[in-house]
Amino acid sequence: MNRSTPIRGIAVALTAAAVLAPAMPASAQDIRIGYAIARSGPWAVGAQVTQEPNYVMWAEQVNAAGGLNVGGKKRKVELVAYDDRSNMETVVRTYEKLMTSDKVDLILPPWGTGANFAIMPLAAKHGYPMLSCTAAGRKLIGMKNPYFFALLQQPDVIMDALAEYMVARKVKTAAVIHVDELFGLEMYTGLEASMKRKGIQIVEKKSYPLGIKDLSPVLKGMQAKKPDAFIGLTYPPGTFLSTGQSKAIGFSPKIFYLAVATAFPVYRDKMTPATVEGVMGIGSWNPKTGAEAKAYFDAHVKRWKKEPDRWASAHCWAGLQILQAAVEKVGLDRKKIRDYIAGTEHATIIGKMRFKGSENVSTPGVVSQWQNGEFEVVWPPQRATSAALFPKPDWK
Amino acid sequence: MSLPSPSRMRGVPFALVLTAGGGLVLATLPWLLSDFLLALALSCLMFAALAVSWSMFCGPTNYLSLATSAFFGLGAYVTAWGLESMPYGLTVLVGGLVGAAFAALIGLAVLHLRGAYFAVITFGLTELTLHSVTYLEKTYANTAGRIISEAPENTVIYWTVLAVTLLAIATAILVRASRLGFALSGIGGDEERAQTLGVNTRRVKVIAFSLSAFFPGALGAAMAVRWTYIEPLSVFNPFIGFQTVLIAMVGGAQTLLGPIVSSVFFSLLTEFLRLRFPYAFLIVLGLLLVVLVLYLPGGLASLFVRRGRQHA
Amino acid sequence: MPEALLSARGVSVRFGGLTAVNGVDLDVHPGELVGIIGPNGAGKTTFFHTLSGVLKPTEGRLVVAGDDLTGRAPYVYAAHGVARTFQTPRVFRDMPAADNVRFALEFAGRLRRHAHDAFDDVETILGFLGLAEMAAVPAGALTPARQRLLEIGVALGARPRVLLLDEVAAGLTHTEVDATAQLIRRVRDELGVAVIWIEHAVRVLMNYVERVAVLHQGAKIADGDPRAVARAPEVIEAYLGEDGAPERIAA
Amino acid sequence: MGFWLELAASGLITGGIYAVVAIGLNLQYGLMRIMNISHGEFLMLGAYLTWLAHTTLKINPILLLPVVAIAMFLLGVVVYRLCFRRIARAAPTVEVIEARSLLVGFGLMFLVQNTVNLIWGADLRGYSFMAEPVDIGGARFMANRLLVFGFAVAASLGLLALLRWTMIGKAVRAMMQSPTGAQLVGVDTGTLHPVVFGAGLALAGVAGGLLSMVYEISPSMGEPYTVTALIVITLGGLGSAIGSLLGGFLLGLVEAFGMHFTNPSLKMVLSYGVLVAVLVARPKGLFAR
Repeated sequence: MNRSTPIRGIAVALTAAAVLAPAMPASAQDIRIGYAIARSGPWAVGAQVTQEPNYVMWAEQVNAAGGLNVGGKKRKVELVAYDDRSNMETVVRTYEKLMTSDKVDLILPPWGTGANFAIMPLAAKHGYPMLSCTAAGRKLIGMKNPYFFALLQQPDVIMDALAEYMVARKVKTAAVIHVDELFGLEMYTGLEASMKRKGIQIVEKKSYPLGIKDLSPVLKGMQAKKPDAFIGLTYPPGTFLSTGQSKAIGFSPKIFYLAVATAFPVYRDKMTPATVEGVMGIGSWNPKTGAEAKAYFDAHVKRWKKEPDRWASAHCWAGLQILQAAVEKVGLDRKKIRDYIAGTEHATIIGKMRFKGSENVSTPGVVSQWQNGEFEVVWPPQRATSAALFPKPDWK
Repeated sequence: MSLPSPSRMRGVPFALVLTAGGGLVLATLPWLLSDFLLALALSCLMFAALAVSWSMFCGPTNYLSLATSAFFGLGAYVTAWGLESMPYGLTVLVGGLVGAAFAALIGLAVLHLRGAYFAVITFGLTELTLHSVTYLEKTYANTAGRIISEAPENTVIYWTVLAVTLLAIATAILVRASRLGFALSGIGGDEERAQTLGVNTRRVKVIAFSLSAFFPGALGAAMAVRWTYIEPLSVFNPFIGFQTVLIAMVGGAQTLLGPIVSSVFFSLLTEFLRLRFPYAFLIVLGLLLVVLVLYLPGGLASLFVRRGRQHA
Repeated sequence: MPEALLSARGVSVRFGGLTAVNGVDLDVHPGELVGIIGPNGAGKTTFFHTLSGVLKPTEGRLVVAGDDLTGRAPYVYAAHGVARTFQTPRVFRDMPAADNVRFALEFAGRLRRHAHDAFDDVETILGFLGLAEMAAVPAGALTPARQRLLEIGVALGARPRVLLLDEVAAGLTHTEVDATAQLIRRVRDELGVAVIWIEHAVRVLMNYVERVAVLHQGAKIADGDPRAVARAPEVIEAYLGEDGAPERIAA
Repeated sequence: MGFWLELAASGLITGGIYAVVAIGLNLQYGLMRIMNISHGEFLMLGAYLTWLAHTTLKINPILLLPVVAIAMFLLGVVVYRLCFRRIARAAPTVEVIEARSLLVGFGLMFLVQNTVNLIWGADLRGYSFMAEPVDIGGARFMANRLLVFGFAVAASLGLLALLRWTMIGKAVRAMMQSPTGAQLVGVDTGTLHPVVFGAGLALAGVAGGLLSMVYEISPSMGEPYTVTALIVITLGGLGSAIGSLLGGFLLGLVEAFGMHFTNPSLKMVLSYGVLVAVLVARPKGLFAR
């Protein structure tokens, strides 16, 4: 097997570090950055696509460049990383260890909204800034935790962008499905409000639980209503399922939009580029959005032999960029880092970014679309990397 | 539970005193341990209480219940729903009572099933509860999870869980000595025979099942505050139930000490392996489990309890 | 005659299309020692199951000590003083012999005291059966014959008013059978309980019981004095189908 | 095809998928009382083998299924030898076999899932195969789903025939009713057990291979399938070859019609509701004799 997979790559890199560690004790000069993330269990699917490969690659790049510049001195980064086994109690316990026993200098966040919620009180109590790239929801923002920063666009912002695009295309009706999870509910609430404002009619709305294996009756019902747009506020299984089954029944409205995992390269690979041609979804970037993005993309492909996803991966990278800039600017005083993050406009791979409270208020909602095997940004126009295919071509 | 008969009461006062003494020692841990070690102790206590209460019913009767997660999750939701209007201690009590009441309800419906069918139906009921709560929350509260904003201190959580654990152990000691426990082992031996000897087996089973469900309910309510965000998938996580069964059976569900030793053993071992070998640790754990079951079929308890077997 | 302690009226049991017990009437009075015999498949054990509540009769009524218990659970029968043994001993294998007896004493047995109870505690019962030495041995580790005795001990622990014995002599040697029969008589004499005793080995039974009922193809074909029953032509005919029947009846 | 017919067809096809997931476990649990809770993990392994061979060697996945079956069968024999033989021999009662095999199953679950995780990573994987719609009487279904459905029916009927009419089937059924009795009449349980266990694993592997055509795969995909399999075989009745097919159909139909008459959010509530209701009313499953 000549396949370098992230887990294995990370395993080799970190095991080597662990084995060497006793012989060569981490220099007191190293900056220790801790995190717990899912390497096993159901959360690992997302965590190992979007998050941990970026953490590891970032640390490698920083160290290859001699380390982080703290007060004029280059200091290397040492990652203190644990598996959280996709278990909430383990997440909390591990961050307690990182913050109070290991006394790491900084932390990186765990994967997912729930786990980020769970460690927010710890972050505030022990004063560790969190730059979270896989946590979305107004409820998180509403906690008003001074140490918490959400890098992803919020659901209502994402939905507003979609609504604007629909208005621009004079789309009048939409059928919606959403997953019964916090994400799906918040997205739907945002969508409903946006649609109302823009005068777009939701002709049918259905929700479904995780673990569904057949959506064709639902999709058929929607097909019969002939909506202009189909909007699926889905998690990965629903994203794959509704694509395949819509294709099977020939449900191909002018706009076909899906949420989580649409931006994953595996979505294109599993469904084939021809099939996903014209499918829209949440995105933020792609290698064409800028030189920095291209460099990141190439480095990721080189390091992990796979492409990063076109949504949260870049947000994750942006978070690491912000952290790096903060440390190099104000040193390792975490209060100062927090203030720096909160008060500065940051230059990142996905553009300028500024926080208001916990919210990233700079990155707009983005609509992307698969075209010829690339997830092109098609809305808003000033960020677009390609013109939108409208209406969506029939399934192939 | 009626009063134990004198002969079986032998050793009970000693065991209770030992439990109380151990409890006092453990109660000082918050002053001795770091936050992380305290959290680890908390996890040991939680699984000890879960495994002991599981064994309380399932040990003597040979039932295999996978409903622990359901009781735990309901308890957690009592906290999620009630913490704003109730003090923490009260939610723990109510959580336990809700767990017990739910167990009594489902016990009436499903305790006539045995073997794999009972295991599957208790699992099914847990999932049914999970998805019903999800559905109700979504439909009536338009939410998928709840936030606990005012969590008590870690030490308070620790002492609460310790109290629940001690209560579980004390209850297990008393049940084993009581007529209830005697009836349960008769049911485990031959249920119909126990009936012909005057045991209202249905009532006994429902009472014991319900009693044993108080503790996971209370623990769910006590532990929920550690997670800030309560969602059905994490508090009704079937792995809580699986792990409980695993710990209790590997320890030896027929014994009292087995599940306690096993929960400490497994919590510490898992944590050690997880921290020391961040990648392969679950593989090691899996191997270890297989080897343990194959070569120590009597459970960990068989290492320190030698059961004399005479033959006539 | 005083009112019957246990009374079965028109008891039938059907499994699907098969009628195992067909309209059987039986009255047993305090202190009576009644035998039930019948060829293989006559429905003896099935009928017995209905008497202890283990099986609900398809038709008919069961009255114990004046209370109609038809359709009630076995523990209700036990509470009314019906105690039984099973054909293959059903002791609690993991419990010591003493605990087996104690179990009966603590549940069914604690509801009643006999006027002059000779079987007050575990030690007496085990001693009576010659099992005193085995008190601490797990029941499953006893020999089959001892398990059979223990099974009787367990039933005694329930302090019965009616004792149902299901083939307690099966598989025993002649001497053991005689000893067991003596024992049963003593129980009856000392406690004044009614005993209903099923046996396939008819000869033994005939010598000890005062009354015998014969089941054939689920129906009762005779009921009365053993000697008279043994001569009844329908009984002989019923047994003719069986190997070695003549000598087994000719007691 | 009329609306109702189409809905029923859709439910039946999903039911066929459920049945495919269940057949292997039904063999192991129903016939041998080995509660192999790592069933879903072996299914996942079958899916990974198929995916790997297809994406690297570009072999038609259908042609790979027999290869996967043989590989998994051999693996099953080894796993049985190493893990379950001791349990089957040493355990005094069926309950003990169930309980201990459950624990060993947990161990295997950790082992297999995390080995795959370590080798191929936690990422979602997938490939496209037979993802074209097929027209049946005016209704359109995905070809790969129909393939799974066809396999479910064929495998169940094949198994039924095998158990009913062949010598090996008679031996297996004898073993199921009474292990010691079977030995007395000359059935060699020492050979039969590993074969049946291996066949169970082979069926799990083939099911995984088939599912990899329909759904995306990941190392953590197994557990939900184990659950589905357990539900289906308890609904149908343990050890009944046709029971798991009908159990799968029942589940698929209940979901399709239930979701139509209520709403899709209730899907999980419906399927577990059916399970609980059936078991309470018929404690041995719907099709048990």
